[in-house]
Amino acid sequence: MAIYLQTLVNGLMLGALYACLAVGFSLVWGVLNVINMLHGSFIILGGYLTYFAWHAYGIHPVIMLPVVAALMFALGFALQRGLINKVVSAPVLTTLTLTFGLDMILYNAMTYFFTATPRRITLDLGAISLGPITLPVDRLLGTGLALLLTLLLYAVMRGSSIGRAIVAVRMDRMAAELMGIRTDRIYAITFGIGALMAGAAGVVFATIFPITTNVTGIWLGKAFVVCVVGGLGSVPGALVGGLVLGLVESFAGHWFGPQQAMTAGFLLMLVLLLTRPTGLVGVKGYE
Amino acid sequence: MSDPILRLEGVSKTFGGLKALTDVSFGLNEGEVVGLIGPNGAGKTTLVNVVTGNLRRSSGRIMFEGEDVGLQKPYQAARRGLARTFQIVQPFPAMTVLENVTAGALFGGGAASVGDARDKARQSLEFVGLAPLADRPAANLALAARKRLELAKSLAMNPKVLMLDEVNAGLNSSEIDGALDLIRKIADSGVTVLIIEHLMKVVLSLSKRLLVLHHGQLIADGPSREIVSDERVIEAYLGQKFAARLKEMHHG
Amino acid sequence: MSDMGLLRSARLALLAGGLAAGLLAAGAAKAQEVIKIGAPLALTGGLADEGKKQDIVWKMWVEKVNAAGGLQVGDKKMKVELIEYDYQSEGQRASQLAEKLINDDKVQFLFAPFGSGHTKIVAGVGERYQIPTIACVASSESVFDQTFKHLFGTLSPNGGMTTAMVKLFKEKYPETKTIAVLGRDDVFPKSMAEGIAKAAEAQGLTVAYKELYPVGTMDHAAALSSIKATKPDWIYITGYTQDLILARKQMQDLGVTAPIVTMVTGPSYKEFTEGLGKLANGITSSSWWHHATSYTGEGVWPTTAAFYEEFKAKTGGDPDYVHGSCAAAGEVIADALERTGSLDKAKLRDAIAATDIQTFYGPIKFGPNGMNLPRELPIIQVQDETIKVLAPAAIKNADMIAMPK
Amino acid sequence: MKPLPLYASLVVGLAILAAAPLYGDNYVVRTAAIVAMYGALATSWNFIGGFTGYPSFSTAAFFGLGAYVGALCQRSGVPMVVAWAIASVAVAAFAALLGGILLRLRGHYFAIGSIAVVELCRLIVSSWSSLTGGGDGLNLPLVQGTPEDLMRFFLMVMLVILAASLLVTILVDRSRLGFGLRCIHQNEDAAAMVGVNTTAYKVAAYTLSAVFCAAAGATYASWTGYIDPTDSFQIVLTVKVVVMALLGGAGTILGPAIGAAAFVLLEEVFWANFIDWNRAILGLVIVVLIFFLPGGLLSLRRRLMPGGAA
Repeated sequence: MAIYLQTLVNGLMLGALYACLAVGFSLVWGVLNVINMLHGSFIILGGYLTYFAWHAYGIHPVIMLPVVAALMFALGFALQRGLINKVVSAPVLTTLTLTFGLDMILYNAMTYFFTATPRRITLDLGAISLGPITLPVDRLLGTGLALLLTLLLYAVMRGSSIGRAIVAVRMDRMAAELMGIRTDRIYAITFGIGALMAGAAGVVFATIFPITTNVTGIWLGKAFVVCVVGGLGSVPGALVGGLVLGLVESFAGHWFGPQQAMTAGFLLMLVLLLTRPTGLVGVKGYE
Repeated sequence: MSDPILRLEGVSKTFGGLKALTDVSFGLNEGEVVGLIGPNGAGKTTLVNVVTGNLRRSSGRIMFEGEDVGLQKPYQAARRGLARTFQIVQPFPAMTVLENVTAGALFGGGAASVGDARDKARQSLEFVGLAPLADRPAANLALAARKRLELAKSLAMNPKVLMLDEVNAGLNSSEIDGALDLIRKIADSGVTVLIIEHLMKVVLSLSKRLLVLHHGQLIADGPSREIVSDERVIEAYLGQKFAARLKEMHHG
Repeated sequence: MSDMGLLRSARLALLAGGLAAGLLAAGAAKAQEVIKIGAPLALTGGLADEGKKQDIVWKMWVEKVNAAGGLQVGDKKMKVELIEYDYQSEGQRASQLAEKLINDDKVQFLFAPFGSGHTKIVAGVGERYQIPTIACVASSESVFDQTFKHLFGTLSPNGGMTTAMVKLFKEKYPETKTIAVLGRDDVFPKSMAEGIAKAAEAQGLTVAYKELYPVGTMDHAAALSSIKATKPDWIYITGYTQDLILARKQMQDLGVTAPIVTMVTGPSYKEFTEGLGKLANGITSSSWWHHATSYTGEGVWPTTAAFYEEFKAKTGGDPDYVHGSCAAAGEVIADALERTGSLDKAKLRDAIAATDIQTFYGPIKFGPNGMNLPRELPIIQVQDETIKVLAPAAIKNADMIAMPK
Repeated sequence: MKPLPLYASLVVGLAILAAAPLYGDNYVVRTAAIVAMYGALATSWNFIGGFTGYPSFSTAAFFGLGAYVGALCQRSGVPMVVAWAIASVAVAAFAALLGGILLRLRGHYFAIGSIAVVELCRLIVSSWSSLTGGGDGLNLPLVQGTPEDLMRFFLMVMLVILAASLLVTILVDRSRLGFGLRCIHQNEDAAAMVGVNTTAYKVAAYTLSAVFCAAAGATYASWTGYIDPTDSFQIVLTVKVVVMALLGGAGTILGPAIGAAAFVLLEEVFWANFIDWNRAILGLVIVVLIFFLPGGLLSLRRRLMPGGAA
């Protein structure tokens, strides 16, 4: 019994991290209709910034969080404003290829300057034991932070005027324009928020996972799966998708061995794609 | 009188719990021109969609030339000779006008080769008067011409039954007159035509028989002149209060 | 619909002509007056760190050889030229570049890249052209069972790593009864995982858990929780550095531990200890070479210490087995040239096959399959964040300790 | 349509590649073979991506499966050429089945589904070790012969695959199928309304996009003599092929093959000259291409000669 409880907890903690890494990707996809292939590299870039600040200057990751968030927002905003916006209404292939090309540049630059050596922030805060269950403190904090960030984004989406404008653009671009919303600006802000969330996820990840350019593709893949499982463009969708993926991987890994864990995740995604393309949380609007 | 070419028997369509069509039955005889009217949201377009397989009927039978076609896919409807136009025109924007119509002749009209289809397409374009624009990209056409293109495309498919969904919407009155002439010409060539309209005037000038749809139910089916004075129809169109007032006026 | 025109044809012809001209120019051969060694390297991509290690020591070796006037071939000295291309950690690219090195650059020898899989690919090309290929970072016997006549490996078979390790650990901790094995599904890590399970069973241990995880796994919680439930006496995990760092961290997180924890080849790399800090303490591993050894022999570095000093001076860090093995690969070529005294392909191949030399890296003598003969390989452990050697006795500098709680 | 210049450029292009052994050494011949291989992959993708307008990213799945099916056949004693044929047919059947399911999706969702197929194939092949050797990969019998003969042989095989894919492209372009696919590309609902059996047509295009990839994959496996899951099912390969097709001009007949040639040559140049930054430079080329040449290389002509296009 204890092992199932532990597997459940493992899955939930992993799932929260997945939700955090995917929510920005989901937002950009849902609002801009752009599949952002840069997302994985954004996460790792956030991780590197945190690592080097900690390693070279001893700055605590929690302090770096707002700094990284601001920098990544600026980067995302500029990229969208300067480049992606010019083709934002082009077919999938064009935007996807463009972000893929940009990713090649960012990836190359990161490997050049930071090398592929895996980096890690060795906070190592230990673990709490709750009866038979073990809860790693940094993963727990990461989970909490991930949930907090995700909920914060949710609150911004619902409560602020910018959030409402983003929702309006997502629902109907034309109508939003008629209402006087400057969609270009909203697009750039949304892309900025997407990059911000990726960077924030990178800060959280830097204390938990090895940070290296080798894994950008893996995180991007997870973001895809989470989005399709949960449903595009919504914070609750990413949250549900992340948790479900975390649980599926955790239990499949326990029952069928680690070799099948990732296969199970992708199978789940394919099945959902075919049976429920709107995802588990099939909301039409962005709330 | 021979069997109707298209017959609906107790056709219903529900979306979730919402009833869009309830127990609709009627028949179209070969060569007939029939109008289908009803207020917005009455289910006219749904009806056409169900007949052409764009939507699957929930119950009932749809008989075309003696065959139950209730489960057909849109492309099968097209090949059988059940053609339609859309309320919002659906051209292949990057293709030329000629190519658009060629598509109709090739796939729906069963032309033997692309070459044959192109010849057939030229005839259709001639017929609707679009021949001079044959090499223009479809995306560049004005609305009236695009509507004509839809007609030419449908005609190239050798339709037996042609369903025209609001072909006149958005046209000015001289354009409407031109379209009406064209529809008359089509009807004269022996094609069975079902005209979906909410402009009463247009329907009356073309068809001797009218079907009236209201809240998904067929509330009237008969000769045009009788239908327009039918109380239920007037009620459906103008609402109860107005209908009552109208009645008072007639009696008073 | 297809809009074809003369201009298009012309453009195509131009393009293809450009293709032809470009390749012709690239293909122009240079005069042969130096010894050329070709190396397809992963300087970018997933294996970049490993590729750069090869790059550093090869350049060190070439520089030193040329400073001394070159390599002795017959009665004259010939300079050495190392030609490297980045294959970006992509197998397809590796074989293409091996071909380019042979055809364009006319190299007489190939150095194979890091890893058993890519070594196989490059060795296949070398075999076809009968170019001797020296593999310095491939130890899976499956690489050498292809009956290739031109492939030689400076690492000893990894089979030698498992049996000796089980023996040593049983000696130190006789109460060791069960082992849990988690391996990466990739040529070398997989063969080590399979190998240790077999060796452990053969010596009376029970294999309580044995699974492989696919390339790209970023969470080991499920596997580790399952391992924890079996309460093994020994946990053995294989993978690349990033996998192992993650696994060790998650073991700590989930309270998974055992008296013995082995990670292959983690501690052989300084990146592993750097990434883990004190979490690395107590972890044991195998390696093919350690700078604490004191071999003497021929070549530009007469002793292990000489190599170590120079490497340290140059890079500031400690060399690991990749550095040692790759630097020694150069000596194999030097020795063969000296004995042959000519650049004859077939003679060189036979001379390499007959190699029997002593180097700073240890003895090199190839078995019938082309692999360096088995020898006693170091078993190492991280103690106080530095690498200590537990065996063989000759270079032992510390006693084995249990995993810290 | 002006078939003559089309045929002329096609023949000239293939001839220049085929003549590589006459003017270049093995490395040149090899590059020519790689050009032919990528040409075939891009031309294959053109059926579903160019004609039909479905953003498919399944190329690497078909390539990898072809390699594995071919390798497994050869290992069980099937002669090499027969193994290639079996691989092509088997993967085509797989694509037809898969297409029936996957092609119900449109746009982004189809793109994701088709990428997921690549990753799933990799994971399944990798975990099914009893059949595929898992992460150890598979060795194939080395083809006997001098390197020169072998290289020429594989160049010719790749050229045959490229020529076949181009020939089928020309046939499809002129046929009812090609017309129908273009209709689907422009407006799928309208295509169905004029009588195009959209499902069957899309499955046909998807299958065509698989068959030549499988043939190329199986040939490639025999050529290198060793395959493993990571190198066989590469997302990078999938995206690269799409970029090649876009570079040359998606939906045209020769565009994808020309794009492949240009891309492979650019790659060569960057690799040779900018070791540290070649990936970034390639990325930059893609970005520039998207902004300045959205219609591909073949659209240059229209740009250079306004009104001169026919």
